[in-house]
Amino acid sequence: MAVRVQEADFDPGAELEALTAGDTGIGAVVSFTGLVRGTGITEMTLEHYPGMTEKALAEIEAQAHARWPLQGAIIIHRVGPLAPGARIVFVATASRHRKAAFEAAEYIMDFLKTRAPFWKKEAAIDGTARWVEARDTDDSAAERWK
Amino acid sequence: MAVRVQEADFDPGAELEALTAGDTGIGAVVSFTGLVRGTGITEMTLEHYPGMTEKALAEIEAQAHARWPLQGAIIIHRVGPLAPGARIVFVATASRHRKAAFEAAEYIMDFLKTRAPFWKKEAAIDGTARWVEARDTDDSAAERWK
Amino acid sequence: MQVLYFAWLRERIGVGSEDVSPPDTVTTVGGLIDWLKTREDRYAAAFADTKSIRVAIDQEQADFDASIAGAREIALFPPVTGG
Amino acid sequence: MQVLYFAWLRERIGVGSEDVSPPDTVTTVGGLIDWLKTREDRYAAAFADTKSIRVAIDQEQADFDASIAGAREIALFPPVTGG
Repeated sequence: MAVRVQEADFDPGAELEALTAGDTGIGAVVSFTGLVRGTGITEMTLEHYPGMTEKALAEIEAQAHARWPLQGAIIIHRVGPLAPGARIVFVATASRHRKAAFEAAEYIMDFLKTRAPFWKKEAAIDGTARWVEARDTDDSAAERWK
Repeated sequence: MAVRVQEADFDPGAELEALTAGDTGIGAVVSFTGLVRGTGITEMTLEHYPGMTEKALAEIEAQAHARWPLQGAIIIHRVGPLAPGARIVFVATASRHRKAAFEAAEYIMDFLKTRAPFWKKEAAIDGTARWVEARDTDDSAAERWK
Repeated sequence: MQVLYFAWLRERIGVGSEDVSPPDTVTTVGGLIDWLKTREDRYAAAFADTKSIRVAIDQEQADFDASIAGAREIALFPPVTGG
Repeated sequence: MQVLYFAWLRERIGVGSEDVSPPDTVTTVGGLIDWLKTREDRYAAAFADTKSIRVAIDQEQADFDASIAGAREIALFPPVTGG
């Protein structure tokens, strides 16, 4: 199962290499990396629902495989405290052609944003902390695949 | 100018790292890597139009910057002989939000496919060689941005 | 049954999970939340705006009118914000 | 002016570039191609299907009816297939 939830950082280059290694039928690889934006914050903490998180991500990945002809896909999501600029999430998809790889990566991100049980809490430079609110645009992004 | 045309291979991980280094306003990085599909071929040779290639890629990148709020973008395209599985092209875009990063990367690839003066010649396992024909689907992919 | 709370719901209620034994008249997620609200002020405060509450029953997303019969684990949380 | 050929057009014509001096009556890209076709059979063969020919004047994409007046470098090539 190419789904990982972890506190540790990951290496996008190594993940891309592993995704395509030994399969010369792949013509297109798309990756998405999500980073902690540092505007006004000192730290971002990711909480999640252990058990359900992995199931939700695996199901999103399975749905992408059912919908597009993919030779491979990977989803990595970090949890715990993260500094500004740190990597949060990595999604990569491999296919024969670029359209499938692009669409599948966007699909996975849209559903990850609306279905996977993660919550972000920001510690601001003024010492306050707040839970990040869900964005309506994320819901509408997921709706377009219906 | 974040545009490179070269015979040498490149390191997607290092390129992604360089694209985001020191800018904590970036929240989303999308990359596309194109690979030589090995089905029935022993080698793929990329010819290009030196001078015009760099200008065409720089113009495509500038148009992506004009159209989306990007913190950075890079286009690398290899030329010369390439083995099955080899990297051909790398495009990466960085923005605050994922929608802009995804759209800009797709836009760059669509126009690169239809506007940048590269030509692929395949050497088949049966000893024959043929120039790859342009695909109508690439033209229609570029048309959608009009 | 086990009830789990996440993010600001966890913080407002003060625990991440607890065993609860609602009466037999509580048959749905919505009923469970109404019953929790009667227990203590911190629950009433946490669940004041149910539009901001999402539900999973045994780790699958569910609606407020979903039955809780036989459920082992019911999770209540704000809209997710990962990615 | 310099004329450049790429990919199978280069192979069929047998050179990658050449200096040409068309008569003054040749004023457009289309006219240049028609004039090249009269020079030798290999040009006539290479340009038999002009639907498969693309043009750049001084490294900018152009159409067949574009003027070649003042052009330093005219490139003729098949539809591009990079990426």
